[in-house]
Amino acid sequence: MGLFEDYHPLKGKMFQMLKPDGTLYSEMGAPLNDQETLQLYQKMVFIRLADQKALMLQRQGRMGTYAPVWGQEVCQVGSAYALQRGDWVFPAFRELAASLMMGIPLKTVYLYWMGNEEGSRAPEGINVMPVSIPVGTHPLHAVGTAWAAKIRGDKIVTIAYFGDGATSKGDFHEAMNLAGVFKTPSIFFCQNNQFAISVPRKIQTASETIAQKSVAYGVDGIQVDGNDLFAVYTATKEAVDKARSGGGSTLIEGVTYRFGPHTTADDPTKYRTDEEMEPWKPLDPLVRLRLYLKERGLWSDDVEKRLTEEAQKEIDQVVKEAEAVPVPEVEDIFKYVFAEMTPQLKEQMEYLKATL
Amino acid sequence: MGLFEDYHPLKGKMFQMLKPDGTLYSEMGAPLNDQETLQLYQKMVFIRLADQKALMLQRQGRMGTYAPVWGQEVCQVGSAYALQRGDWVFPAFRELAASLMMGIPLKTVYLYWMGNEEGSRAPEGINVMPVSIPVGTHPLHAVGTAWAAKIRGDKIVTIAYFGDGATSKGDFHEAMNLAGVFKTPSIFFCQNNQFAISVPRKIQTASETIAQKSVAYGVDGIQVDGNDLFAVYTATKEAVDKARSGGGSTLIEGVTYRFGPHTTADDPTKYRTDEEMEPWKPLDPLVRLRLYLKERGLWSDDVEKRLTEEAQKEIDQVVKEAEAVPVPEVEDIFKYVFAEMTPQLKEQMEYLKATL
Amino acid sequence: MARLNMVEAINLALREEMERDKRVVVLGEDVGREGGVFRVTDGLQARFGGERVVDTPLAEAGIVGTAMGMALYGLRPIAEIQFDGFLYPCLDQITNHIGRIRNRSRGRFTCPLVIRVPYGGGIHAPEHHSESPEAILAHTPGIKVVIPSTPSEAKGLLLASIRDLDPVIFLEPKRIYRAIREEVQEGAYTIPLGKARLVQEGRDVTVIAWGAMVREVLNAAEELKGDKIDMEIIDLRTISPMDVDAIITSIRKTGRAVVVHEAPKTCGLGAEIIALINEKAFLSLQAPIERVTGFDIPMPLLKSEHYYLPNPKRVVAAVKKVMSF
Amino acid sequence: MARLNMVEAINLALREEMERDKRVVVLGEDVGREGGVFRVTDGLQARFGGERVVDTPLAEAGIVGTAMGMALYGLRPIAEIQFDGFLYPCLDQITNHIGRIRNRSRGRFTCPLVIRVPYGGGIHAPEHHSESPEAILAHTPGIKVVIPSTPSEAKGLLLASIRDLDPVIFLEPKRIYRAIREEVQEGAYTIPLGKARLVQEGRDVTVIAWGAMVREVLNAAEELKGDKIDMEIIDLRTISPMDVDAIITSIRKTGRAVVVHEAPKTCGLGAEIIALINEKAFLSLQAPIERVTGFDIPMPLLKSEHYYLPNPKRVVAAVKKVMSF
Ligand SMILES: Cc1ncc(C[n+]2csc(CCOP(=O)(O)OP(=O)(O)O)c2C)c(N)n1
Ligand SMILES: Cc1ncc(C[n+]2csc(CCOP(=O)(O)OP(=O)(O)O)c2C)c(N)n1
Ligand SMILES: [Mg+2]
Ligand SMILES: [Mg+2]
Repeated sequence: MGLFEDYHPLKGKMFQMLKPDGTLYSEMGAPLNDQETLQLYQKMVFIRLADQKALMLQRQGRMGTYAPVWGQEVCQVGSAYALQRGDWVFPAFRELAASLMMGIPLKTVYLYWMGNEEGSRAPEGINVMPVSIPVGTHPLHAVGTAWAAKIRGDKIVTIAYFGDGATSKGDFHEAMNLAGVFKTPSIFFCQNNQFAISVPRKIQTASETIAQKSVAYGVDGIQVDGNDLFAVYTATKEAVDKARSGGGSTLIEGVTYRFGPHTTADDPTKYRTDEEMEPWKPLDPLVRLRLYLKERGLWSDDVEKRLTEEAQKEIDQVVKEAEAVPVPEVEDIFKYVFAEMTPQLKEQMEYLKATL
Repeated sequence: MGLFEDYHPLKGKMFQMLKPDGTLYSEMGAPLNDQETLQLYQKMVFIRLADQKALMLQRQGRMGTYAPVWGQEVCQVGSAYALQRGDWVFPAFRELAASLMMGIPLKTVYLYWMGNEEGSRAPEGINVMPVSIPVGTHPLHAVGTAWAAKIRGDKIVTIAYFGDGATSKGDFHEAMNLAGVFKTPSIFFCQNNQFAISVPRKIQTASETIAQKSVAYGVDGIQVDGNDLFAVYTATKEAVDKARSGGGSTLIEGVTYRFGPHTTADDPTKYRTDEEMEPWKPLDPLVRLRLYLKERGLWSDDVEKRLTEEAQKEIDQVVKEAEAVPVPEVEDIFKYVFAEMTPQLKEQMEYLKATL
Repeated sequence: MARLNMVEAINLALREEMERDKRVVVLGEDVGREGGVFRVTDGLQARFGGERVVDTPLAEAGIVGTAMGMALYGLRPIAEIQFDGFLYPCLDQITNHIGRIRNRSRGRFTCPLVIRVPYGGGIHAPEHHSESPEAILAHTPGIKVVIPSTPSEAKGLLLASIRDLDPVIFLEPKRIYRAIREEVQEGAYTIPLGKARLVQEGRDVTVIAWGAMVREVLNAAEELKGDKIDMEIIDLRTISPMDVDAIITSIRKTGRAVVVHEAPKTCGLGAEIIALINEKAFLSLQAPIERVTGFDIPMPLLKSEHYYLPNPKRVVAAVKKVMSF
Repeated sequence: MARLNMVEAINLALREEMERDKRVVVLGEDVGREGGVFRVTDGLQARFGGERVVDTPLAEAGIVGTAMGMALYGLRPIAEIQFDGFLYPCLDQITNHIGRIRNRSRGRFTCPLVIRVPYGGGIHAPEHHSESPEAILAHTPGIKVVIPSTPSEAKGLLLASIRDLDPVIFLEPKRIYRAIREEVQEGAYTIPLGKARLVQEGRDVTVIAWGAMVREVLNAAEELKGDKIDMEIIDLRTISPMDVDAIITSIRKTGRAVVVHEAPKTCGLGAEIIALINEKAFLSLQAPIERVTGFDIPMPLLKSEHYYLPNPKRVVAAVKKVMSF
């Protein structure tokens, strides 16, 4: 298929399938059937509530700084849904949705933001890397892992999630360029949420789109409506299939909007007004999907109520479990630094125990 | 003028004015008059001889590792000629020609490669920065200086020279992006000489041209025939005028070829064959200019002989002077580290003097 | 004279110096409209405009590399790196360019600039937001490294740093950004770089610290009051170049020392201080010098941060150990 | 058993290990067709193909960052950084990612890899080609740092590094790349990381060095022969983690020490060694420990390189000073 030619970033077209009113742009129909779509909607309801819960826990002093996904759920759910189990995910720090989609337990995510390293331990077999705080540095790892898989002859793909701000970093550039040269099966998913903390997208780069940065690397690029589940899914699926069959990398720019603060440490009123946000509100990715599902008779207030209640119950249970996890032991901060503890670390550990 | 639109890098056209046979592509004529052209040719004869001299001095153990400009003279002479006196030049390490053009004495250049820091001291009023060995790191300085001038309201421009290899570095990306956002009066001149030591251009990046990397930054870009004096001069002049009048940055890719080794420490037979070089030989930038000048009655074997003799004499004199410069004093390695020597450095200097 | 915390004191210093010296510009991520994630540059963009207080793209090497270019041209850039953990991408520019340009050009080109970095742990920040890379910087030729320990110190040291003819890395201990409030003089005053501060005179043992650790040491001194140990406390203020004289003079008097820092122990600045004392006051030493430091591990996440950080209890233990040798 | 120089010994180690272990891949600038600028990887691409011996674009952070990704997946990448001065752009990846991933993921993800770097001065190389950044690395948690001092040591240490479960930075003293030739065993043998080598036994003074400095110390010992000073020489081999026992055992015997390194003095590894001796063998010390090091200045260009580098003369002076205290 010629999706990446049809929507070559320099043609100035954003790829869309689902209109804000919940109807489809084309007669070709939806790429997902009703059951899948409803299931993903359910996931998103859960994610949004889990996200809000984290914000609340932080405000109550029960969690550290947290970076909410609010508004970007479709970018992550739609793209992660295009992946397979053995594929590798390299998140930045706002990837609650992608992580849950890949099978990371919510409890693990919460533990991380509560300040426990156990929250960076993915279950065996789930290849979701820990949060990467240093912006723009982890796409290199995604390229390396994809490259290794290619050398080994394994048909897996990797995906790195990052923001518009990350594209300004040198490491992003080196990663894209290496991916281009070695045709690694890696996908660069940029969630352009219009801000890097307070810095608006247009101060981040003079490039008209993020997608067109792919031109610098001889890599395919596409700009998609990041609040449109079908478009995100379709573009990512295309990129995944291409990567898996040896066609190399793709840069996907999902155009979206961060509804919440940058993190719980941030006060967005310092740099954006309510009016600025106004046009984005009706574009809420959940609203759009709800309208679509309603049109197809799959959504009602009752359905919403049931999904919400079920999710809320599960989340409350997870919070309980996460909060029951004890504070790490003294040993824990020493014993994972090397495969085998060095004499220095043993000595330092004994000293710490003696002076606690 | 619409040079940067006409030759937008995605149109796949390289900008050329002077054919390899010394005739002009267009009826519009040459951008430089006969006197200027002859004068620049004379410079290039000098540069080529000074370059060869350095290679020889190194072989004789009279100079350290040296990176010859051989084959790239026009990229540097043509672009530097488009600059004005107060403009700032940020060279990489192969910029003998650009440095001499801007008024750096040959003796200074030789001193640098002979291993004396005096060779990095530009004469007052000549804003040519020292050689920058760490590849791709200095375009940032060019952007910063241009930005400062813009803030001050001074109408100067800066130019950074670098190679095709440098474009893979993160710092190059950050520099281009910052230049795009802040519309700094800075010119990025990439001498695509087809190699980064042994690594050929097509392994360096999957981007079809270097020039098209400008698209990622919302900056103008153009690919020029780097062995064509008139094209290099014209494109750079255009970029300089634009920058000076507030129009921001330009990425210029000069397509050229390194005739010599990477440096005197390099053995190019390891990675390229004579056959590979063959098609480039008739494209020697000096040959082309010679043919042009001959056609216009300005060149003859006699002229060449005279220019060569004059240059050789001057160069021999410079070598003598450079070799007469004494080895730096002990103080010299300590006294320029800070504006004022720290107690630590004073102590270390005394210690060194006592143990010499 | 107002009672200010360190954030306010630094903000005041920046404001006053920008008024005074048109060459001073501030650049960094979120320093403008947002006023910095710690509000250190609050109000500066509104006052001095977007050309002198610049929100940059997210590119740390880019920020300090362009700052160097600005300084070459004669401006006095003050670059902010948002957190300590994001200083690492700048080390190439700092080591290979900023710290060298004066020397390599024999003084022809210089780059006086300041890189401000909120630094260190203790505020339960996320991963990579609590690092102490000062020893790396102190090992790097051609740059100065300054770390203030109180608001009024911060102002005087920052002004001296901005006016210095050489590049200065100014590490701001974020743990005491708002924890200490004190009288801060208005108007320009500078505290000379390279000079330590005698925080407290004493005769029994010298405790050497800087930044947020000075407060921990003072708290330890409080706890030790009953023990009749007469502690001398030195705040280094500038860790590069270090005030060796102040350290040696004190050791000659006390014969005992404890060094306190947050950075990992091995190859931390504590080692250098011990080496200097070994070289210059060997015969005065009456006990091995103790180090109270972070451990040779990555800074833990917030639940385990307290394990890592030096605290008064550990300082007390070290002082007692040194005294009872 | 062939007589090899260090370049050949490392090349042999790489070749043998690539034969043995299909997971091993080599990547870096010019490592393939060119065989490396020092010819260390000569012939490997011809033997193992372009997929296992990869010429990369010019991007140091990219090389080590992708190497980390490869290691996560189970390969054993060996990345080459062409010269010491170009390691700085990698420090972010090394510090913030490579040295942490095991710890932060509680062992779930690991990245055993080797970063090879030709290192140090003494070959009249251009600017930025003669740096000694080892102390920065020794200060960085989660990585090991190995520096060989002879060809056969280089082979055994490199094999141990490749097989180690943690990331190793392998610094190759370019000054002795071809200066020493010795018998090097064929086939696999490993020298355990973290263990020093007793180069020469002695009773009067312990001289501690690593890499190219070991040879300088041996030359100093030669010069000192007439003086009847019985020097013990320790080659650290692994500077992180350090073999503290070996150092302390020796100091307990000799009571005197000299540390020799090429890196700038302040906050160099010498300081850490002195601090460790202060902590663990204070009462054995009979004289201040001397440091023979580079200076706190940028490495000079070739005409002045001899001023900078420690040499036998300086080592002799330090030993005599320590002995006459
Ligand atoms: C290298 C680095 N610099 C600065 C920061 C501080 N910081 C955290 S997130 C952020 C903005 C990131 O913007 P973007 O990449 O668009 O991601 P978003 O937060 O919008 O999801 C900044 C500056 C960081 N974490 N890493
Ligand atoms: C950051 C860095 N990495 C590696 C090197 C070693 N090195 C010197 S020149 C060079 C190739 C540069 O290629 P290019 O940018 O095309 O410039 P050219 O030499 O062709 O003029 C390399 C790898 C270096 N000087 N700096
Ligand atoms: Mg963003
Ligand atoms: Mg090149």
